[in-house]
Amino acid sequence: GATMIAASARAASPAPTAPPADNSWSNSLGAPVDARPYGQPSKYESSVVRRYIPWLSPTRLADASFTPLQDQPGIITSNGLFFERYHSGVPTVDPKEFRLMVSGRVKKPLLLTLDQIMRYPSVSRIHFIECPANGATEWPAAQLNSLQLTHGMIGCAEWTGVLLKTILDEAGIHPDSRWVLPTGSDGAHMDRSLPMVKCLDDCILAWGQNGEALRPEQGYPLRLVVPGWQGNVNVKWLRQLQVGREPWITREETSEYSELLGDGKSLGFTWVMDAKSVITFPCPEKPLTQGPGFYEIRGLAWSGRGKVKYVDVSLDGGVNFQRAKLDNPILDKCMTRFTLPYWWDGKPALIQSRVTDDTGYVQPTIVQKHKFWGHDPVYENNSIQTWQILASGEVNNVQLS
Amino acid sequence: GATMIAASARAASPAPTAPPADNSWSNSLGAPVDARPYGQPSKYESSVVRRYIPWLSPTRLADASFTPLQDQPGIITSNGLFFERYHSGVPTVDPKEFRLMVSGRVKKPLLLTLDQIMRYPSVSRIHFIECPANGATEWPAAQLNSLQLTHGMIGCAEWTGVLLKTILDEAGIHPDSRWVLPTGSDGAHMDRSLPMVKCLDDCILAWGQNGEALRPEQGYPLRLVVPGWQGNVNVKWLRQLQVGREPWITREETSEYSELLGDGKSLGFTWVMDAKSVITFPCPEKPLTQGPGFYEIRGLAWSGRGKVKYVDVSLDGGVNFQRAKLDNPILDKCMTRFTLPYWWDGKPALIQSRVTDDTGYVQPTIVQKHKFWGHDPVYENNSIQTWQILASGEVNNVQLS
Amino acid sequence: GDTSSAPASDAATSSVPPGHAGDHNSVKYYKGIVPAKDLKVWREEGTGNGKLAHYKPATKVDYYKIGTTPTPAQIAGWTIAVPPSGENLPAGSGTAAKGEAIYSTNCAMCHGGFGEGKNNYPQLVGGIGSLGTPSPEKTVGSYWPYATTVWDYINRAMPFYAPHTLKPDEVYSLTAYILNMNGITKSSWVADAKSVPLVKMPNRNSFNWKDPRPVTHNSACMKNCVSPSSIKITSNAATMNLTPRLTGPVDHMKNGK
Amino acid sequence: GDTSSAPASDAATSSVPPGHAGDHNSVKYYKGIVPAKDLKVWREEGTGNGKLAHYKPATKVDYYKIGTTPTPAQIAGWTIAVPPSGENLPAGSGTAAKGEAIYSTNCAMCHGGFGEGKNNYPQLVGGIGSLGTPSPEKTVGSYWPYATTVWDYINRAMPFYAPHTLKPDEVYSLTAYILNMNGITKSSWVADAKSVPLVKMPNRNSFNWKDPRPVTHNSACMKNCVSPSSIKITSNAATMNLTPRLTGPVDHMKNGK
Ligand code: HEC
Ligand code: HEC
Ligand SMILES: [Ca+2]
Ligand SMILES: [Ca+2]
Ligand SMILES: [Ca+2]
Ligand SMILES: [Ca+2]
Ligand SMILES: [Ca+2]
Ligand SMILES: [Ca+2]
Ligand SMILES: [Co+2]
Ligand SMILES: [Co+2]
Repeated sequence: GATMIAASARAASPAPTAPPADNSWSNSLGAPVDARPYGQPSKYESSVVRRYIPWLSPTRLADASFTPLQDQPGIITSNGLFFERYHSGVPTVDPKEFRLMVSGRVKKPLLLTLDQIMRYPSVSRIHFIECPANGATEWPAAQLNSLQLTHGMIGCAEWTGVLLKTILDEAGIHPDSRWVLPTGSDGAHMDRSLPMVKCLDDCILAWGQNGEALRPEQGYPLRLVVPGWQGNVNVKWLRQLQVGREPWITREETSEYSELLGDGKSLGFTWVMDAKSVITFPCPEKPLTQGPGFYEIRGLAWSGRGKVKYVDVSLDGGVNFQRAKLDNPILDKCMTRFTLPYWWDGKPALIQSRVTDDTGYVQPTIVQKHKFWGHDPVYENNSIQTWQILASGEVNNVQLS
Repeated sequence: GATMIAASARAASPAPTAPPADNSWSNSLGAPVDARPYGQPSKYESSVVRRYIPWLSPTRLADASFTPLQDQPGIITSNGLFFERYHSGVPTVDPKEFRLMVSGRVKKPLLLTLDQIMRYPSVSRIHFIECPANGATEWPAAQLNSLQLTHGMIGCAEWTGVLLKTILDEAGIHPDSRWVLPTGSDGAHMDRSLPMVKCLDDCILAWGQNGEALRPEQGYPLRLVVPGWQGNVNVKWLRQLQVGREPWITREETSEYSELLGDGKSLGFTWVMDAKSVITFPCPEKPLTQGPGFYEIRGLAWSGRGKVKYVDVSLDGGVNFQRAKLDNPILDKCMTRFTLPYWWDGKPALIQSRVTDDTGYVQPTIVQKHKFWGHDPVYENNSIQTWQILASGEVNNVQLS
Repeated sequence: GDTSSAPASDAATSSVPPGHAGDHNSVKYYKGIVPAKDLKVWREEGTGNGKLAHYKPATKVDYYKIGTTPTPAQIAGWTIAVPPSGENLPAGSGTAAKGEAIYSTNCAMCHGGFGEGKNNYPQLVGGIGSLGTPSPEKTVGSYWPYATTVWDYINRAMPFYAPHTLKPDEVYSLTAYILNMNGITKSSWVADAKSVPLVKMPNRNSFNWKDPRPVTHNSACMKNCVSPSSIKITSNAATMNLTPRLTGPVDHMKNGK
Repeated sequence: GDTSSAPASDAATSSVPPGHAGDHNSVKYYKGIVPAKDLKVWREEGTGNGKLAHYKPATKVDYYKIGTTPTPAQIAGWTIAVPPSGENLPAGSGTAAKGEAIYSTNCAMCHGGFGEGKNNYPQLVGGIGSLGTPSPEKTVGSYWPYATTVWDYINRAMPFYAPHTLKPDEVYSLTAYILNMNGITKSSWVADAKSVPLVKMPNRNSFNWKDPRPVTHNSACMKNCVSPSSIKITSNAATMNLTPRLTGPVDHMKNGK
């Protein structure tokens, strides 16, 4: 009867045809709980790393590495994979020697140890940080055939720390204390002038990142988080907050991080990161390898001005769009994940995503961007990305007329 | 004049009195962007690791390690610090050899590779996973003087994957397909019977964890996430989903993970993790080291039944409570962070937190728990934690009458 | 009594014998094996008391057309779980005598020569009748409600260092040996697909599979909730000397407890 | 013209000389240095056009009573930023001649003997007049709006391998040398706390500090947004040969472009 059929199947073929019922790791013991007090990814994930563009910068010490967004499943960026950008390398800061000075136009200057900073009332919030040079190589033309290298100068994390407002209230500002200059203790002594109005809004002096202390590349032990504003103003390895009446017009807000437009004029202080989105699957690194059929288009969207409201996806190079599904939570100045079902017919296609944020701003095309910004302002490339899907399933980075 | 005063101060004392304006790392270069393609925490954080209770289990291969909640700043648990619990060690699963079988009482059995699973419609959600044995040592009495070891068998992460419902709809269930048995491919072949009603609700077959592939200790490459339910049913290193009419009454749902009450009767299938909260600062590992004055009480709360509604904090051993501030986002079956300002007068105190979830359930005291559950049911210890603050600022784990 | 093996007549109440195989387990095979109240709970819990009666799948079966169909041989090979009905138990048999030899070579070093446990490894024998006492001893014999779980767990997870490598006859024999050491089956008892489900384990009737919670009630009182004078510290972990060192490298407590 | 140093009379317009020190910079010291329109924008942006006029702090000053008060010496030591007013410039001075010697030892290996840049390290000289052309060259000379930034940046960040180790006289001299190489100051020019803020950099008037966005408008069109025939691929990264290898160990492209 039925008993004998199943039983004899098992008895007769203890290792059924490929794949076998048991893998080698099913018949042996794995690693014990004391093997890795601090855990690491699987060895099979060793290709999932930050990468850089070797020809971009004169030295790896004033350079950037990129988050592998093609392997980021959700809105949180792994601390190990969070993009890097700095101007004199990652300093090794001893938290015991760390001091933060609050000085300038304040009523009571402060000198604080890390332990002292951690005593103030705190908040924990999930925000993205994006370098304004994210996509810089793509201003003149589609140049890098990679999601990671065209969009990976962004990361999203839960940041925990003290509101900058709390410390400014504590030090006491004058009515003419209009600007704050955070300075880093790295070799670059990185500094950026920030308007008081933003400093009193949602900026965080953060010591925590995704469940642990801030990572060295992210400013250990203390960084400024300026939600929605360009990465470089989120000053790392903080040493000082100087309050003043006017901005300092530092090298990082003139030579760097300003936009030279086509007419020879420049924009300074373009802090906010405009709304942007990108399809993270499929992409050049993650082609359609399984032939025609069902796939899910997945992507990430964000806005430095607020929340993501819609993401629309085109499968025909921008002729028609469909509204994508957004995953919860949808948070302020935070990545939002979107998905769209996709029945691929095996034919070439041009796919795009386009975000609308809650200010009503709609992500533009590169052609629209070129009109105002010229062909190489370096920063602020938030244009719609087009991926070309070939009949082979391969995916290329292209730009359209 | 003023010019000369400041200028001469700088000239006369290029290294002002301690601390110096510049640290050694401010006058040199740090590490380049290609130094750590996969980043690691600062060397100064080397004490922040998973730890275990050496006398608890016969072998490190069927044991648990604990999340250092005292160093978790927000609701996300770092992947490197996420607690571990397994019964035959962490297997090293080759994702290419991985197969998931869906079989039993289904209309169309399925055999899926990992690449195939990743094609289905997906979701990404932040949920906690807690071992029901979290706090087991504390049932009879306050035994371990540690937040990590009394509360650290919990972690909270963004999980990305396919809804189990999607795969069950795909395989097609019969009206009498009432139970699902997920099985792991580890040596333990870990399996737990799950009611179909939960499987069709919010369970996720997850491959993503906090921005990267699932970690080996968390089931790489695929685990089941059963939001709000006890950790062990979130089966890891999945190999099979078997659908049946009745539960299988496995060893893990009889010998383990059932509660023997005082009268010799036992509870089986107590899957949901009841609401719980704990103060993470101060705690035994993080005493009040800076004398009387302002500190912020911080903690985490969660409920397997829904959202956290309130957290109340007592500074006097449970006589009076104050409502704590909750940090956004407040998500379903997810950790919620709470804070309360605390002016410590330097005197001994007994501090507690007590969560109420959106079902109206209020976290009980250990005395209340003992009444129904007996004095050592091993699991389900969600009682209110009391920390005793000494005049020295030291913090002890105590239980109250 | 509770510690004797179940009468053979239990098996006769269903037309298909326990140890049947197929793609499902079924309520009719549980007659005489699972207490009726438990079976009722299991059926109710699965669908949330009928909540799924009107469940509509989001898509048709095989809507996405991804993956392959496993062969019957693959399904048979992968499907190892044995529920109380005994479904899926393979052909083969074993006795306590054969089990003893296998046990002493493969199991005794951890679980002890008489199943008494060693070096904190689980005790497999004893404790019957102890569960309601202040010192309950949970073992296979005293605690486990179904003998099928013994077969299933040894088959899937033991011996610890080489799980799921025993042959069916060996698992039957070990099951017989452990049950016999516990005084549940006689030494002459033959374990096979028919007999194992019929063993009546001593603790079969003591599980409540229906979650009774909430059973513990607190209120969100804010002021004067208890009298300050009633608060006494009943235990303090600082005095226990059980805590490993919590800074520096992981403490294995080799030099202390 | 634009490339000459500013007339000395500019400095006479304020009663406190540039290069003053104190706890603040102030609008009156900017007269003749910062274009009035820019100054206005700076003031407006800081408070969000007066949005902070009614700002009420959540707590009183020093409410939490945490931390210490830095000494004046500490504040002076930590405060290195020099704004366009020249506030916080230290005593000392330097000339192009002295700067040349320092530069050739400490800077030329990266920035080139004439500031022309080397191995992709920044070019410091040239490009004046090129900004509006199709091949703009952004350098200290052509692009930077304030000479104080030159002083400040060399002082804080250079030489690259030993940042913030130069003495004030050295920084003044290097500033003089780089400005002179750019033809902005004469070789006889002496750089000091008074003179540096008064240098009129060629690109001073070309920055718009007020964010004009949104400047690029798209609409959330859903159907027939563009004509299918108008869609042409204008560039394709797959044909560029600029992309490093994206799997395996990090590609340093040593054998490629
Ligand atoms: C190297 C040590 C070791 C050997 C050898 C070993 N076991 Fe075990 N056994 C364990 C451990 C450890 C556990 C508990 C695993 C866990 O925590 O999930 C266990 C659990 C069990 C249990 C369940 C006990 C309970 O109360 O839940 C049974 C039954 C069992 N073993 C039988 C056997 C048999 C039969 C053999 C020989 C074929 C065997 N074991 C060989 C270590 C061993
Ligand atoms: C070892 C190489 C190196 C040396 C030596 C060096 N620099 Fe630099 N310099 C750099 C790099 C790299 C940058 C760009 C840093 C960045 O990206 O933030 C730079 C930037 C600059 C800039 C800003 C250029 C711009 O357009 O933004 C100035 C000015 C400068 N250096 C001056 C000097 C002076 C003066 C010295 C000597 C005292 C010096 N440098 C020595 C590598 C060097
Ligand atoms: Ca530059
Ligand atoms: Ca900008
Ligand atoms: Ca046990
Ligand atoms: Ca339970
Ligand atoms: Ca089978
Ligand atoms: Ca100074
Ligand atoms: Co197996
Ligand atoms: Co310095």
